[in-house]
Amino acid sequence: MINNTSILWFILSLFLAPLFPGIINKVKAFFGGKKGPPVTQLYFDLFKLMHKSATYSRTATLLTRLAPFAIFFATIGAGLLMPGFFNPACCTFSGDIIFMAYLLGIARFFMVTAALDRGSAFEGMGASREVLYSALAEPALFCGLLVLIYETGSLSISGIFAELSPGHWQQNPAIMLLIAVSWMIVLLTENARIPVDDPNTHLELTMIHEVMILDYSSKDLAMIEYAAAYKLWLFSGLLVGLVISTPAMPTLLHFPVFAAGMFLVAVLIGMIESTIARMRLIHIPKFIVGSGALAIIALILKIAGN
Amino acid sequence: MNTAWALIILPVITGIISLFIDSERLRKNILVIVAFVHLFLVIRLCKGDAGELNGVWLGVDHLTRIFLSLTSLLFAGSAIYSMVYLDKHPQEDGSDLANWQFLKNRNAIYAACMQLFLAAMSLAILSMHFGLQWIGIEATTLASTPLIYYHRSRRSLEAAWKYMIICSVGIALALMGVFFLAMTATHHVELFTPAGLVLYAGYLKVRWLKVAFIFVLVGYGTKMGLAPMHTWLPDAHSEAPSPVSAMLSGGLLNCAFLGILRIYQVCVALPATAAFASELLVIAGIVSMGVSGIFILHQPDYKRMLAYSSVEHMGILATGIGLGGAAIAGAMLHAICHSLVKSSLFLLAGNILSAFDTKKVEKVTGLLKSLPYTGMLWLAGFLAITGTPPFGTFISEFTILRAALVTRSWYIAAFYLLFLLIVFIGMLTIFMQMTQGVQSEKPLSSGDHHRDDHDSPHKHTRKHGRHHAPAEEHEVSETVLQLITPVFFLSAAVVLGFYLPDSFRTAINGAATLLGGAIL
Amino acid sequence: MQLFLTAILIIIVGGSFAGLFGRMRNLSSAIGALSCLAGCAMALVTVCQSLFFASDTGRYLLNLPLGPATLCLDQVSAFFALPVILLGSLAAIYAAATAHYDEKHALGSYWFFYNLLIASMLMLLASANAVLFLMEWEIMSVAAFFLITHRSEIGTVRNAGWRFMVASHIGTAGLFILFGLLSASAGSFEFDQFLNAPATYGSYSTIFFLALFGFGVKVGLIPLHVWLPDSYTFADAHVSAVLSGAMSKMGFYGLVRVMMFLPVQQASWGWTLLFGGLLTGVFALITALVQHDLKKVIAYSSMENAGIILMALGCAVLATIWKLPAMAFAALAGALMHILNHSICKGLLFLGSGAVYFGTGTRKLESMGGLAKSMPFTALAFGIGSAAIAGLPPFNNFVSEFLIFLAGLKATRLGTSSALLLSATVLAGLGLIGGLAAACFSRTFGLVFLGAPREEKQPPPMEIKPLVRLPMAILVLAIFSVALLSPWLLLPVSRVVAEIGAPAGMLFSADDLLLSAVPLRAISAFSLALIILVMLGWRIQKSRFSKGEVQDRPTWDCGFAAPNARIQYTSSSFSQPVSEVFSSIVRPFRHGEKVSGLFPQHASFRTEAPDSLLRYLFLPLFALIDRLVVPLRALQHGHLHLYVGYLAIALLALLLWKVAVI
Amino acid sequence: MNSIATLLTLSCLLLLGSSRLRVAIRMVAFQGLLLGLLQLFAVGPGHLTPGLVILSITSIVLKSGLLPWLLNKAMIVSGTKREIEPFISFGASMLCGVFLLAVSGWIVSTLLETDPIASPVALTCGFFLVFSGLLLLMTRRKALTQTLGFLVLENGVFTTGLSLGSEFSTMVELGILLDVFVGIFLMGIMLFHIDREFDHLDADRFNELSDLEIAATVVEEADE
Repeated sequence: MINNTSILWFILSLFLAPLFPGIINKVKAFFGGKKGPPVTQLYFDLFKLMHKSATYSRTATLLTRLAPFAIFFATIGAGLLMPGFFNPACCTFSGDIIFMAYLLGIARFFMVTAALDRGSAFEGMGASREVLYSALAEPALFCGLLVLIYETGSLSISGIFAELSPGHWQQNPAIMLLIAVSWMIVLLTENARIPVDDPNTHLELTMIHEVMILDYSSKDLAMIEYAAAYKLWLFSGLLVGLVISTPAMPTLLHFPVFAAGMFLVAVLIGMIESTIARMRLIHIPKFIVGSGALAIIALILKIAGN
Repeated sequence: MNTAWALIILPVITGIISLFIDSERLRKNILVIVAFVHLFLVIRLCKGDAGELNGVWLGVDHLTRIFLSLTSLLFAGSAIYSMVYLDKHPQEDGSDLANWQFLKNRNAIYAACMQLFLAAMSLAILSMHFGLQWIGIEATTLASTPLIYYHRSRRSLEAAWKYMIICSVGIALALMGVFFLAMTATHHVELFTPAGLVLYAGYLKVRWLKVAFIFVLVGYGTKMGLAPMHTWLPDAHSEAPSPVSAMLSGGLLNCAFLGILRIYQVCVALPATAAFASELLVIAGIVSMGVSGIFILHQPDYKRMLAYSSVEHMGILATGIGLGGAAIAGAMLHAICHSLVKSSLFLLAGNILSAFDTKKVEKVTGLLKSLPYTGMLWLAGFLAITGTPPFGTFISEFTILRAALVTRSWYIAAFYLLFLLIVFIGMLTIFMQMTQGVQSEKPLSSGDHHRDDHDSPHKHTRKHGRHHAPAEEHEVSETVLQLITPVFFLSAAVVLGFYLPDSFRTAINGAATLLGGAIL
Repeated sequence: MQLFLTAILIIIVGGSFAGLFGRMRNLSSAIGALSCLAGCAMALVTVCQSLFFASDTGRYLLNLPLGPATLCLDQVSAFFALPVILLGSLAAIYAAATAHYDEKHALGSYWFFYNLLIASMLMLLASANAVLFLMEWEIMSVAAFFLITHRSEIGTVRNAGWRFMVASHIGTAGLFILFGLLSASAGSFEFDQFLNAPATYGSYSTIFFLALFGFGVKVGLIPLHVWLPDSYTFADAHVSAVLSGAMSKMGFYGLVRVMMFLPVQQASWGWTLLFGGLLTGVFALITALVQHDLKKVIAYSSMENAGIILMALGCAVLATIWKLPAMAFAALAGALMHILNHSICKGLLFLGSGAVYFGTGTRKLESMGGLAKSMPFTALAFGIGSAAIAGLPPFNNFVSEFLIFLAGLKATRLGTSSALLLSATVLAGLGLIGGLAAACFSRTFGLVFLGAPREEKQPPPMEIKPLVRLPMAILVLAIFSVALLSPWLLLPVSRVVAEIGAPAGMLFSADDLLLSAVPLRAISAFSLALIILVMLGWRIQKSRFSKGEVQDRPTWDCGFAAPNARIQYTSSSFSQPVSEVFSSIVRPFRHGEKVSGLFPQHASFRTEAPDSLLRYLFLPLFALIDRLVVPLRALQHGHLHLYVGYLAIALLALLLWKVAVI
Repeated sequence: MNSIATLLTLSCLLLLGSSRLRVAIRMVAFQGLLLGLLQLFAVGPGHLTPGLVILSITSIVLKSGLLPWLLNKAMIVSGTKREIEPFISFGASMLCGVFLLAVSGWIVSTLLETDPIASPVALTCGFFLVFSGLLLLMTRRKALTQTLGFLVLENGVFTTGLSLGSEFSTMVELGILLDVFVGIFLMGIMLFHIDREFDHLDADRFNELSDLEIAATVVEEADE
């Protein structure tokens, strides 16, 4: 059903999303001993890009023009299903996280086909890696979700986060921790962060996510950049909802606590990116399947538990 | 009863007469006329009064109705076909055999022996007296041996010789069986016929009946082509001219099968021998299906493949009868369908042979393009012989399988299906290779006589009337006469698949009750 | 029911007339196509009557040799008739429209067998008698065999036809035993007698596993799938559309029908279906990802979707055992919807691949690319089809996959460990299958239509005629209509589900229906919003903001001196990561020379991955049988006296065995 | 009855041992003669019906007259005088003959436990003749000797028939006799053809028709 109070939070999340990469870069710069770009750098970029005119490759077809819109609106649609600021999501129904995952899937499908559309070697490379890694990552996400459903008994993500309480963490800390770690790895894979993919490398042969949007310009690039930032926001929202489970919190505290949680996640990602070097490509599938294994271990513990 | 005797004597007389007629055309016409007269008489006989006209010697009951009408129909079909076949192999003019060989002209022998063959088969089917039936079946062997040796080639001679020796030995053993059977009939029995013996079943000596059944099974089993005794069948059927092998497969095997059924009729009357006989029949059936499966896989010669498929189908019949219950009615239906389909397949093989002049499967490809009608019928025949639905064989094979399942004989059902599958795969490979693919070029049809590819030149060089005319490439067209019979038989098989006319149903059910089975 | 039978009659008669006029190509195509369309339309009337207005369509008696056979069209067969009618008619239009492309082959036999195939499928659905069912089943296989081997002068086509016929015959052997046992214990051949048949001849499990084996061959269950990729690849495009869209669904129809006969279900069935389906799906997708033939990829994907449907059926069986009506409803509705959705998408994809074949003359992914510019409509249709088949949201497959997910989620209600295992398999399995399917079809669509053409084609590919586009357009329409109207489609489907569940004692209350309907309403709303927004945004951007756009620059190539089409990612390179990860399953062949010398002249690299199960299981098995049979052939050695010896031995053996016993 | 049966068994043993065809044919003629007489004695001197007399005369005329003449003619035309090294040596076949006699004795004794018949000796002789006929057919090379073997087999069957006392009406007996005669007559004609075709009478060299050479062609996997 639709709960209209969350629409305000949803709009707020739309505005706050670009802030997230800014914080990560700021943390990385701090670790690197540099001043680094201002936190609101992405806003400036988006504003700049919106006013530029686009150039397209000769081999590009209609799909290249259509893809950014699909990516943008699909990701926003996924946001509608995501509970933010400890409020239920705009639209909740049983199995909505599956719909969210598949909405991100359609976004990825358009990203990959657009990459192949322009007929460049690098983009095909990025596309083939992207599809494989995301295919391997999905089972982990779902297994973690399954354990939570089993814990809380509700079938929709908002219900789960509402039911989650510190009690669950005390009862079986191991399971919750395993899920958190596996979801963290899924986050890093899906949003092309360091161990899997380096967002600000300039070596096309090594990129995965960035190379697919190599040929975009102006408004298309803006939309895709924003969608990427929003996707990062979604996954970190998932993580925050899982870790900070506070049913009895007064509504006043919702915003500050959630914002603090998101900040902490951003810092965590920044720290990971500055401390770990990027993994070799052949090890990445093992790394992702490893995260799946963590989730399955949590599942087995749960089965053995009851 | 006189129509029955007429059925037998008429072909004998016309056979002997046509031996001495010289004009080719007249002889062929006689052959066809006799065939249709015989068919008309048979239909009149079968339509006759419902009661069994069981005289001492000849009698008509449901079994005879089925097999006699079948044989007569097949003979009519192959008579029509042989009109065309004989044109393709004109008369040998004067051969330099030793003066012993007063019969010079092989087409004359062909026509005569075909009619004698028909007479012998009618005798074998109509006769109720076991001794008379033995004479009939022995006469069929004698009449069919010269037919197999029609082509006068080394291979056909070898085939005829083997056929002669093995079948005669088999039938001699069957005669011993008949004597033992006579031994079982104590003084009470006055009529030495199946009905007579069944009447006094209580008084029969069980032990001698079992021994008699063993000898008859081995004896007539040889003629019928059951497994260990089937060795003559592939050679005889592949070397004989096509109409003859059609008659052999369609008609002769059924007569031998009838021989076994007659004594099975007696065995079923006594519970002790019933189990004994059906167990033996089932074993023989399954073994022959297995043996035929082995030889059909990768068989290079398509006529031999058809012969082995006859062995397999005789195996199916034997299994059907052995299983009892509804399977017996299924076996009867299967006998009808098998004869129709197998004879049309052999006639089609004759068409292919006369067009491509080789029996090798890999030399004949793209049949659908070179001989479209024969190709289509050839495929339809394949579907029929492997028991795919639109044809009647599917109904009978399914009934037999169901009976095996009902009697909880799992192994038999398993082997039955396994061997059916192996034969299907073997035949599928062969038929696909022949009908599909690129059209293989037809050799220049020399047309003088059937030359098999590895047939060594005769010792005496044959004096040819004319030296080879400059080989002009004339397209061998498919004449209508060649195709009428297969088309008619195959369509009959399709009709049987969908609708069973009442006369057929009563005949099949009557035969099943005779043999102690349930109706369809 | 009379209307349905006259429809079938029209199709058959039309087919045979088309067969007669084989020489005149256009005439025979016209007769064949029109009769097929007319028949399908009339059949559709009856189907709609039974499906949407739930009116009983009566019974009809057919007099067969083994007793009268009843024909009746209940809800389940009506539902399964939908794909047959839809694809049958559209493929007929497609075939008639593309008849002129290939002059070599006479169309007479083609149309006869095509109409026979459609008619036998419709008859199969209507038959409520074991013998008639078996007859129609084999006629369907035979007709399909002749359609597959239509171009029989090519060696691989014959090979595919041979493998198809052997596999379907083995399957039918299983069905022979199945219906033999059922009719033995029920005493008659009628389906309604089978319902309450005692398990006297073989327990329910044997009957179930026989059905799974017999119908699994046609459906493409993992070890029995060997014939499927080749047959769909080497048949004509519209034929493989009908085969994969309609014929394989007959396998599911049979399986569902037999499961309706069995009053009590066992857990082992559910688990076999579930894990069999999962294995089939994953194996199919991994092999599909490394294939280089367009139609083979699509063929493997029909196997994958069969796997998903089997998983759904497995969930349904387990749900009935665990007495969870909500889960059973979601699973069965998901399975039925997936059957319908899959036939729509698969039909579209195969017709698209046919159009590509007519355009470029080849099926090799290595030599395609950049077709979107020359064939825009096909590109659009194929794009929508591939996105739909991958199960992505705005399209129809996602709806049914979501229902199956829902069934998996609802299993957690039970709380037992096996329930958790089930939902884990469903979630993880379907998740993996969804991901791999998206990968496989983005790759296929990208390689064929996008980028620059990898090989120059003479003559350059042109778009197909408008008449050929009609079936594809209708299918695209069907995709969107099912996707957006899914909550309302759930009503007829729920009636069918109720009918399936009835014998097993599953009663579905209104709120079970609601439990599935609510998410579907949300999903269709979201899909509609997504489509409208994307269209709107693109329209606005195109009209108002695109004044400075430039379209003449080459793609960013990192300053490479002479970029050409060959530097694009080919199918081998795209599938290299996957074949790396799953190399143990796929075992690809690697052909390619090493790069050598200071200034390497020429190097090439190609991977090839024929079906590993076929290569390592069936071919060695068949070779073994041949080797076993050869020594036995010495029996027929030609020596006469040994033949007489056989006779003597047989006689003595029987005498000694039996005489001693007497 | 018994004396004729023993004479028959002796002649058959001799036949098994003899290597020269001329002797063999004469032995078979002698057996035909004995068989005709046996028909007369089987019924006992009392009730000799005219039909029975005609039957025995015709069988004597055919079996010891016409057929041996035909076989002699065939032997002369084909020029084969002696049976050269059959598959088992003559001494060994004699031994086999004796063994077969023992086996038929055992079979007859087991069969006759419940219901005795007139002359068990004749029955054993019948079985023995059948088995030795089969032995001849299996072990000899020459087609001519195989025909002789078949003849011995026929005689064996007739003796069992007579010993069991199961006689049908004369018309049927005549029919059986006629069939057997025509059968052997046909074999004789075919002997001439074989001689003309193959210019030898070795039956074991007849093995052109066989299925040995079918190569196990594995269904090859050809991908285009």
